[in-house]
Parts: sequence; C-alpha cells; structure tokens
Amino acid sequence: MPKQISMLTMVMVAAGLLMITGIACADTVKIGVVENLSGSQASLDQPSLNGVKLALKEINDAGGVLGKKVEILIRDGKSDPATLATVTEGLMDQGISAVTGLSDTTMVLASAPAAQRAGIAFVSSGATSPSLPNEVGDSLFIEPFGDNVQAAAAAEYAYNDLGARSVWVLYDKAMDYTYLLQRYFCDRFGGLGGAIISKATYQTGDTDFRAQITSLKAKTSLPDILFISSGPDDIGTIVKQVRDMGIKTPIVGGDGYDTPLLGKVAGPTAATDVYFTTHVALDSIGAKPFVQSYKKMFGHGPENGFAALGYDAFNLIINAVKNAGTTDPKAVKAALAATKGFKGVTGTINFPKGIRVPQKSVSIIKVEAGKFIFVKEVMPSEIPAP
Amino acid sequence: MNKNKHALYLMISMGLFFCAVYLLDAYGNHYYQRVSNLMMIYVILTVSLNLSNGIVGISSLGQIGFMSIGAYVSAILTLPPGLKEHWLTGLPHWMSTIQSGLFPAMILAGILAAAIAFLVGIVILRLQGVFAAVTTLGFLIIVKVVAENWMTVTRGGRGISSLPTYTNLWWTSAVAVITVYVVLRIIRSPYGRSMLAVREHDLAAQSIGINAPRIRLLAFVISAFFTAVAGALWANLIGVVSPGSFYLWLTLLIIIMMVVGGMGSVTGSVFSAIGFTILLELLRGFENKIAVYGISSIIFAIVFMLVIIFHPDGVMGDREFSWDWFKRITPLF
Amino acid sequence: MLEVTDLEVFYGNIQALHGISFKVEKGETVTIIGSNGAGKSTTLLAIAGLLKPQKGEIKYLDKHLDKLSAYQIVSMGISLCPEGRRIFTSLSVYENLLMGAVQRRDKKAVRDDIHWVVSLFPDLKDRLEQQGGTLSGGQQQMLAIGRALMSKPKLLILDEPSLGLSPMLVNQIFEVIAMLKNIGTTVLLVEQNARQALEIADRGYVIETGMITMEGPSSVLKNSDRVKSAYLGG
Amino acid sequence: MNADFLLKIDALSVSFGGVKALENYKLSLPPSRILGIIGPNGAGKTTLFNVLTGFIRPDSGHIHFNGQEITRWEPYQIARLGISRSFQNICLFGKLSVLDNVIVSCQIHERTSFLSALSKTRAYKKNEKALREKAWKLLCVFGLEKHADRRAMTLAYGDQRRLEIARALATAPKLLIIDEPAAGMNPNETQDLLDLILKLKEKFNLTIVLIEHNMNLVMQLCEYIQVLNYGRLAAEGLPLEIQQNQEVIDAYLGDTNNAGSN
Amino acid sequence: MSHTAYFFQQFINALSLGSIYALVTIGLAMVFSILRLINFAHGDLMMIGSYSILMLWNAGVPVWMAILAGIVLCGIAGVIMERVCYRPLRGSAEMTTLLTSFAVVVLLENGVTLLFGPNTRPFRILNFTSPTFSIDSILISKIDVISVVLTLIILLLTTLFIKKTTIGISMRAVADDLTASHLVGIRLNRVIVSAFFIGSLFAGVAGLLWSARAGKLYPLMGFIPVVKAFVAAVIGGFGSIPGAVVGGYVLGFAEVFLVALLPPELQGYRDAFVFILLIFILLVRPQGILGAKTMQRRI
Repeated sequence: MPKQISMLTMVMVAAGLLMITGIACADTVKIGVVENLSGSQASLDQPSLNGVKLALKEINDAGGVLGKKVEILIRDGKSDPATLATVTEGLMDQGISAVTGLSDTTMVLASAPAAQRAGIAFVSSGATSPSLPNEVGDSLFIEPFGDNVQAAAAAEYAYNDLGARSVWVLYDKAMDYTYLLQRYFCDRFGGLGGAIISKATYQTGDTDFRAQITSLKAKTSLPDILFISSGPDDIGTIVKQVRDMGIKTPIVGGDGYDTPLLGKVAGPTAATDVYFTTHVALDSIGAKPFVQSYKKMFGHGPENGFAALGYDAFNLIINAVKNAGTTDPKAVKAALAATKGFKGVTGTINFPKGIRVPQKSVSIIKVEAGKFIFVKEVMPSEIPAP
Repeated sequence: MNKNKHALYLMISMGLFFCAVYLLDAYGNHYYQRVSNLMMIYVILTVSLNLSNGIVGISSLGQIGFMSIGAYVSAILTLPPGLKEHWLTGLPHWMSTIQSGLFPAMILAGILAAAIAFLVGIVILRLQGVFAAVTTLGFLIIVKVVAENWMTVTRGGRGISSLPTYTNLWWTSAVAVITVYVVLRIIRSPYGRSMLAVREHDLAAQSIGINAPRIRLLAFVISAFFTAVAGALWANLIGVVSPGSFYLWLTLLIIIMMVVGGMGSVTGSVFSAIGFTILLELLRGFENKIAVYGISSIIFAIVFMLVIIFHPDGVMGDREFSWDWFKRITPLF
Repeated sequence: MLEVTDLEVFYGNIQALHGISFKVEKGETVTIIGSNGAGKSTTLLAIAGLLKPQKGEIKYLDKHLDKLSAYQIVSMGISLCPEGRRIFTSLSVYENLLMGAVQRRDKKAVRDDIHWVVSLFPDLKDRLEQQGGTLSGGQQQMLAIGRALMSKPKLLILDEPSLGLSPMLVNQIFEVIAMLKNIGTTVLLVEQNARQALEIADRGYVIETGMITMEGPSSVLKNSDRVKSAYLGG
Repeated sequence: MNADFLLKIDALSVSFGGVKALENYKLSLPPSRILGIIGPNGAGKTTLFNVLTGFIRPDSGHIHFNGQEITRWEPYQIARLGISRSFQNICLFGKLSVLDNVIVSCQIHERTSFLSALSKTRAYKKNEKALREKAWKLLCVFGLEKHADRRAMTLAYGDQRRLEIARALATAPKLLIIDEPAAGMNPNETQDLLDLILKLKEKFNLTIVLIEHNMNLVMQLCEYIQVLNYGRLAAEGLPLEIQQNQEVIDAYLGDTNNAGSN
Repeated sequence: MSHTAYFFQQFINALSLGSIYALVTIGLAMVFSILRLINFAHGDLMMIGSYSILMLWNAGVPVWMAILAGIVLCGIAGVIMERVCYRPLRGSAEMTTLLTSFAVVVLLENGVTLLFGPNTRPFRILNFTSPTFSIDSILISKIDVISVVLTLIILLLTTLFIKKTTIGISMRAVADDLTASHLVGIRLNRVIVSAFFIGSLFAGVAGLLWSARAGKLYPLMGFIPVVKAFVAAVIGGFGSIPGAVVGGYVLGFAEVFLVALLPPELQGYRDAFVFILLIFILLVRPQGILGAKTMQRRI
C-alpha cells in the first residue's frame, strides 16, 4: 500500500507542477537575471541578486522605465554549467530585453553563449576576466573593470607607494579569478622590477593555510609584501592565519577582499596593514546611499563587492533601455555598447567603441583594525594585455 | 509471428523518434533543443553507469571522472589551434596545430578513458562494496585535482572555453541509441550473462569458469568508454569545460537516475533519465514560481529517498521494457 | 510453558518449515533431533524472534511471542544459545558474560552470577580478561552457554551445543545440561548428536524437512529403528 | 603414477588463524568413482572442497588433477580444466532465469568475439542457439524444463538443489563435487536424488566426490568413503567397513561414555 | 627560522589539524562499526552544530551555554537523522544507505542554504587561534592545545565508555555479531540511537573547532571534512576508535607535510596524493593500520 501512495503522490506533485508552470504576461520591461543561488557559487551570486532586487525596487518606486514597470525573471543555475546553459536558454524566448548576473568567468562562459545566439545583451555583474567579452561575442558586456586593470593598479601601488621590491604569492588554484589576478599582478610587478620570491597555492574550500604560511616563514628573509589572491569567502581566514603565525608583512590583494568578512573573520588585530584594489569603497560617500538602502531592504549591509556590482549592472541595463527608448533587445544592446558616463556605485562606466570592458578607475583601500579606509583612486599607467 | 511484429514496432518507434529529432532540431526552440540534448547525454551516462554498477555490480561513484576525462580530451582536440597555442602550452606541437571534428574527438575521448579505466580498474576492482565506492569517489577527486592543477594542458581551474559547439540533437540522440543498443546486446550476449552471473554470485560464477575480475574490468572499461563519449558531447554542447563541472552534483544526479530506473534495467535507465530531466525542468518552473531557489534539489533528494524506501529496486527492478508489457498497459495498441 | 503450533516459515520463496508443532512443559528437558537443513535452527530463530513466521503461533506462558522483538522475548525469560556459538569474538570473556545479562539491572547479582557460571565452567576462570575470539572451540561453546545462562532464563534453548567438539568436551557440556536440568531449568535442546541428546532428555521430537515426523518419550525414540537409520544408515 | 588417478592430493594442510582446518590430507581417486566424505560438522569437509576448487589457498601440499598440478590456480581456471562443484548453501544466480543459469555455465568453453556479439553475425546466432539447446537438454535431464523461464530464486528448495547440480554439470566437468545435496530433503526426494546422481554418472562418465550427512545416501551411492574429523583423516574404506568401524561411530556420533548398543 | 624550528612548526600544524580530523573520524567510525553505514551527512552535522552555536550566541545566550547547547542540539539532530532517514532503510544494502546519505547531504545543505542564506558567516565565538606561547620561534596557539587535548580527552572518555558501560559494551557487541546481540536481548535501536547521539556530539565538537579555526562557517562546509574523515577512517582501520584517531593524525601529517615538502607547482596535487595513499593502504592492508584482521569468510 505505501508503494501505491508514494507513486500517487509523485504523480500528483508532477501534475501540480505542470499546472503552475504557466507563463505570466503583462506589459512590462523584462530583464533576465541568471545567478547561482544554490551550490558552491551561491555565496557570490546571492548578494549580486540582492543588488539587482534593490535596484529593481528603486526603479519601480520611481515609476519604472519608459512608463512601464520593470520585471525580473530570476533563474538559478545551481553552480552547474549545464543547468546554467539550460536556464539561460530558457530565458531567451520570454521577451526579455537583456540578461545580467553571475560572478565567475567559467559560469559566464557556459551561460552567455545562449544570449549571444539570441542576440540579447548579457551584462556580467561580477566576472572580471578582461578577455571574456571577446571569447563570447558582441552580446557580452562586463560591468566591473578587468582583472588586468586592478592587478596592475595593485602592483603599481605596492611598488611605488608601499616601496615593495619583493613579493610572496598565495592563490587559489581552483578559481579563474584568483589565478588571473595573481598572474597579471606578477606581470606588472615584475615589469616594474620587483621580485617574485615564490608562489604557493591552495584550493577553494581549504580552511587550513598554516602549512603554506609556515613555509613562507622558513624563507631566509621575508618579502616586502604578500600578494594573496583569494575569493571573498577565504580571505578572512587566510589573513587571520597569516597574522596568527606572527607575520606582520603588508598583504595586498584584489576586489575579492571587498567584504566585511575580512574584518569580521580575521578580527581587528589581524585585519591590519592589508591593502586591496576594488571598484569603490563601500564606506565612501558615494556608496553611502546604496549601503543604507541595502541595509534597509535586507537587514544587513552588503555581504561583498558583488552586491554593488549586481546593483550597478542592473541599473546599467535600465539606463540602456532608457537610452534606446524601446525594450527591443537589439536596440538595448546597441545602447549598452554606446554607454557613456554612466555613474554607478562602483564607478563611472564608459564602453569605448568595440570594447565591452569598462574603463574605470581603481580604488585602493587600506584596512586598519578591520576598518576599510579609502586611500586613493588610481588608473594604472601600464596594463598587461588580457 | 510475435517476433516480427516486435521488430516492426521497434522500427516504427525508432522512425517516430528520429522524426521527432528532425523536427526538434530543425524547428524547435533552443531551450527545448538544449533540454533534449542534455536528456540524451543523461541517457548515455545513466545507461553506461548501469552497465558497471547495475549489471555487473561494481559500486562505482567515480564514473563522472571518466566523463571529465572525455570532456577534456574532446575540448583539447576540438579547440581552435590559435587558442590552443595560446592557452595550452603543454601540448606537443603537432597537437596544437590540428583541430579535430566531433567524431574523432569523441572516439579518442572514449578510447583514452577506457584505457585509464583499464589501469584504474585493475587496482580498484579488487575492492568491494563501500570501499570500492569511496575509492572510486577518490578517483573522481583525483581527476578533478589533476584538471585543476595541470595548467599547461587543462588550463587549470579556469577551464577550456570557446569550444566549437558541434553537438546537436542528431549527435546526442544517435549516440544514445547506439549506447542503448550496444549495452542491450552485451547483456544478451555470453559476456552479459557472465556479467549478471558475477553480480548475482561472484564465487559461484568463478566456480563455473568465469574469470570474474576480467568480466568486471570489461564492464568497467566499456562503461568508461561511453561515459567519456557523453563527456565529449557535453563539452561541445556547453562550450566550456572546467574541473568543477564534473563533480558531485552530476555524480549524484546520474546515480539517482540509475537507482530510480532500476539497477540492472537498461530501459529503466532510459525512462528514468528522460523522466528525471523533465521532472527537473518542471521543478525549476515550480521553483521560479515560488521564488525559493534550491527547493528543487530538496524535492529531488526527497523523491529519491521515497523511492529507495518504498521501491528499493527502483521502478523497473532489473526487468526490461517489452512490447508485451507495453501492450498490456495500452490496450488500444 | 512453550507451545508452538503449526509453524510455517519461508525464506523468500522457499518454505523451510511446513507446520511444526511441539510443546515444552515447565521443568522438562525436551530435545529436537534431525539432520542438517531439516529446519531445527529455523524453528529456534522463530521462537527467539529473529524470524517472522508466516503462519502458526508461538505461545509462551500463555502469551503470544510472534509479534515481539528479540529483546522482549529475552526479557520474558527465554534464552537461546545459538548454533555455531556466536560469542562476541572481540569482547573479553567477562564482557561476553556481561552482555548475557544486558537487560538485568541488579549489578551485584550479575557479578555473583558470573562467578556461578565460572564455577560451572572452570576452564573460563583464568580467562575472564581474554578475548572471546582467542578461546578454543570448546571454551567458546562453554562461554556461549554461560552467556545464555546470564539472563537467568526460565527456558534455556540450546542449538547444537556439541557441534564440532571433541567427545570429552561433549561430555562436559552434557554434564552441565544435566546439572541445569537438576536445578529445575527448563531446557529445549536441539541436536544432531541424537543418542546423547535422547539420553538426557525427557521427551523428544524428530524433525525432517521442516516437519515433525516422530515424537515421544526419549526411551521410545532411543530404540526406534527409524531414528537409528536416519543417523547411521542401514 | 598420476595417470592412474584423476585426482591426487598429497599432504594438504590449511589453517585459519592458528586453527588447523585440514591437516596432512591425502587422496588418490581413480576416474569414474564416487567418493563420499563424511564427518561431523566443522571437520574440514567444506574447507577441502574450497581448496580443491581454488577458493582457499592451502598452506602446504599438492593437488594434481588429470596429470596437472593445480594447487594454486584460480577457481575459474580449475573450473575450465574440468572440476565443477555445487555449494553447501545454495549459490544460484538468483535473478537469472533457470535456463540462463545453465546457459552461462554451458558457455565456459566457448569463445565469442565481442564484435560478433554486437553485430549478431550468423555464426554467433547459431552458437547462441546451440547453447540454448544444450542447456535445455540438460534441464530436461533434471526435470527442470518446465521452470526454464522462472527466476532461479523463485524455485522450490529441492529444485534449487538440482539446478545447482545442473549448472555444475553444464561446464562438462570430469570431476563433479557435490556438497550436501540432500540437506533438507525428505526421504522421497533423497531417493530421487540418488537415482539422479547415478544416472548422471553413467550418462556423463563422471567422477564424483560427495559430502553428505545422510547416511542412507552415502552408503548406497559411494564406492569408497573417507571420514574426516578435526581436519584429519579418521578412517577410509569401503562403505561396509566404515559402517562397522567403532572409531567412526564414535567420531560421528560423539558417543563415548554411553558406548552404544549398536 | 631554523630547519628544526621549521620542522617542529609544521609538526604542530599537523598535530592540530590531525586532531580535528580524528574527532570527526571517531564519530563516523562509531556509526559505521554498528550500522555499516558511511554517513556522508556526518559533515553536515558539524555544520548544524556550528550554526546552532552561532545562532544561540547571536540570540544572546552566554558563550559556554551556547556551545554546550549547540553540541547537544547537534546530537539530537543526529538522532533525528537516524530516525527519519536511516531507520526505514535498516537492513538494506550498504550501497543503498550510502547513496541515501548523499541525498541527506543534498537535503541538509540546500535546506540550510534556504534557511540561513548561502553566505559565509564569521565565527569568532572563541578566538582561540591567537598564539599563546612560542618556543624558539615555534608558535603554538590555544586552538592547537585545545584540539589536541580535547581529542585525547574524548578518545579517553570514548574508550572508557565502550569498555566500561553496558551501552558501550553493547555497541561493541552489536558491531561484532548482530544476530547474537539480538539473542542476548540487546535493544538494537537503543544502541544505534546512542551511537548516533554520541557520534553527533563529537561532530558538534569538531564543528566548533573547525569553525573556530577557520573563523567562519557556511552551508557547504561539511563535505570536505567528511571525505577526509573517511580517508582517515580507512587508514586507521574502519570501525576501530583508536584506529580513527591514528588515521586522523596520519592524514593531518600527510596533508601538512605534502604541502611543506612538495615544490609549489605540485602542492595543488595534495588531495590526489592523499587519495593515492588511501588506495595504496586499502590494497596493501585492507584492514587499516589498527584494524583487526578478520578472517574472510568467502563462502
């Protein structure tokens, strides 16, 4: 008997699901949002989605765009490329004007080709590989600066301002972002005449870095700085363990550090003398309204830099819709490509002709006792080729 | 005679199937094409997993490792030479100047994976039950670690992208049909009987002259071959391979499809892979509707647990689909 | 005391017992004899609650045992010393005996009973800390019986206690059974060793292919030609 | 010297963790005989069978079969050479059909190429058909043909026992080893079994080694008997001698102090 | 830093890491020895423990209370897991329960993600990790001392428990011979529930240490420790409690010294080497370092 009941329940669940899956239609501006809301990438993409939701609320509260309300169609990619490709494909005939989302290059590479084929613009909110748009085609835009820009900025700041001449590198071997970032950094730092004394690696998910740090300690002389290329979830732990092992050397890194976790996980004593490049300082004056609205809507501040990027990417699309004066995806794409002087939380975005990576300046942030202090905004003098 | 009639039914259904493939490929929208492609790839994966886990009874959790190998081999072979020279500096020169089509890539992927399965199998197949399960899981992890670290050949954690998307519905459905045909033929051949005997009673099988380790290895190798071919199709469908793509989620998905379909039932695996692909899409619609993301995975896990509790042998057990049975449930036919 | 009526047990599709009926009265020693595969152990496992019979009933002191779990049956005072000893090989002799009394709460009395068991089987005396698996076959059998006694059973069931033992040890085991009988323990003894079992028992049953084919007082069975032929051929 | 004997075993010893399961066991078995091995449970009979068929490696000793030393061969090699066995606790391929249980055993000496199986060549089909027929015939000998399509695990107990022997015979062995075939059978079934074994011996020109507790069966069937006790040969001889051997009676019945009236 | 100091520092690192592995492994091995179940959801029990502690602490419960309550909650979660997910499958094939435990992992990880969000959260309840003392530039932090001491205490208590208490001896009896345990009247469910409860308590403690060491927790944190614990369990000899501890330390040392000794470009292969070690051990000494050699019953 339980057999029959279980089978019956399953059939009913399936039938119920079938009925629910109708398509709601209304005269709205539709934007697709593809994010990994479950699985290993969720901690990057969930804040990005929150940013999108905040932007959406602000736009609709202000009356929408082109006189219409804006609607988002959210899809979960489950951190699985095949699922991601499928759900993106599923969005393409839903009457959307553009797609945004995703924080990781590999994920964008699985998802964006569907948009490319359909001729719909895809604005990646968080992937920072500068070669990405060329790998996919004219439909792909990235919202943040390229890793080469921020890595060069970090290298120049370390060499010129911190006076560093040698560096020890630790990076996550399982991530595209962390690999590229350290590679560009080493390119530029080496180009300036700095020495890379050695590199160590770890894998996403590791929680113990003491073996690597101890081998650094065993070096005859400590380097001037440590360049640690890491994602937002790991950096707090790494900084904590570096400092716990008694190494006071300045630590330099990229926009993965842009998360309160750095201060909270590592603690104020450890999170000191750390420098990183990012899009905008979240406690800067320009970002204040965003941070406050975010807090109001979600009950806590932005989890990491991806929140602001998601927010900006969505506004960038709406801006393009406004400029195009239509919801037609082709026109929106053209308008996106012609974006000039769009002011977002994470900086001013211009897409130079034919280049779909924005030229933005890079903010340098210094961390002291867990607090983020804006140092300066730089534009690197020389940028490694993507 | 019944037999001729069945052959006729089979031909008609095959004809209908390929008509559907033609229509979908030529006129269907991309979403349905993509779902159908994945469905066919899941059919290949589930059926070949069933050969090693269901038919011959190896407790392998590492088959997706072979899929990963297949996907990488195909990616390396089909990547345009310009990118290859730029990205994969560890390749021998002759390899970075050629670009292969999908078919040779698929075959080579299968052969290489089969060769690795042979070596791995010699070592791992000496273990049984949960130990085999976890060692094969270890193999999966080793494959992932190698893919993440062998920068000059696999491009590390970044994965290989910009692959030509050769794979279409014709390829996936044809390979799926071939896989099902081959596995069914194997089961009904002397090899297959030996495999079943080994699964049913290893020692008794040896006592009647079956070289059990060799039979197990054979199934493992064939299974790895088709799994790798599926990986090659996957790579040229999605267009990017990365180490994390071939890991636990896919492993679990395929195993659940196999168990629910019935360990030992090839047609059960086919139906189950098709059913679950559709179920997953439906669940996704449901998930988007109620905007609770992740609920589909939870429902998926619960469905699996219910089946395993109330139907431990899966829906089909180890029986195969037969036309007589079909006739009984569809009196109109 | 124990009454089994029309018991049928299947293993999958194979019927192992085809309606077994027998009874054991209080204070009696009853033996069931039969060859390998006749269904003796199956019957006992069903009584102990490890197999669920498809048909028939098992009554003990006028209560039905069929629906009870194994531990409840033990708590009612039935103790089965299984075939092949099945002592806990990785536990010490002392711990094995302790496990026999796992349901008893009277710690002190348990300790006394361990001394009593050791006095029954002096071989175990110096080996209380030794691992069960390192004992010899005979010692293991004594331990198994001792363990079964530790729950203070009203009904002790012994499944082939003489299996694989040397004649001297077999005698020793049977002496203990006789002693238990004398102090009033009800014993159900299942044996292949027909003659000796009949020697000690009050009544006996012969089981063949899952059926009771003969029953009666031991003295009658002992002299039955059929019993002889089943065991010696000819 | 080996030529005279189908099976010759010398000084065979096996022990498990210090316990001697078999000690200095010897056997010289000429072809076309039925040998019975008796002894109390745990005397080492099944261990002997397992050593003989390669499932257990002996500590020392030699086994020659048909002029070849097979002491450390793998079980499947020994089976292919011509020793086949049935198991004490039935070990059928439960989910396979009765016919398939036999076919899988028949195919032992066949060599099918993988490709011919995939492409269903004419020769392959013919071969398959021949296998089926051979297996069917064998089932008929055992009276199991009416159950041919049933799963082996659904058979009645006695049928399962017979199927095991049928499967063992399907490898066309020279030596057949049967472990307690009559366990759990009633006298009628046992009689049928006896007739069957005799018939098989004639029909297939077999040499048979038998472990059995049922004395009727052993005494009627066997031409020679060995008695094992504690892993050692306690006695051997013709059935009549064994039956009257007091030592055997004692060992087997464990009856010493009440020295029996028999 | 001298060579000796370097070696000893890595030694301390390994000892400390190995202790946590040992803790996770004890719980895993305890359940395995009784049920023959490899509970892949054991790592998620760690996660549940850490989350409970954090949530209680955030709710204003005093820190030690939060820790104790969190660990107990973890134990209860383990019992519920057994009751709901594993008991209906009692008696199924080992593979079935193994796969079910995978499904439980999916269930718990996605469930917790839904409840608390996917984000990493800081876990600074006991800021143990700051170095307390140093000997010749070798740093030893509180957490190193606590991990090692706690592991040894738990090993000692567990050993006493399974040697001296009735329920402990019952556990060994059940692991040894299930049928005989039924026959002497051991209440199997009670033993299994106790094993799950105690194993889950250890998972709670391990979760606390793991999170404290990393300073963070997140819904997917459980999988890596449980896979490592499995490796450790096999190395030590599955089912044996001292074996679990030895296996944990061997794994800790292997991981730390692989990173320490391998050239940087091979460091990434660490997990591959660890699994090759596992396969090697399984082939050469299937019963593990401390596992008892059981006589293989082949027929």
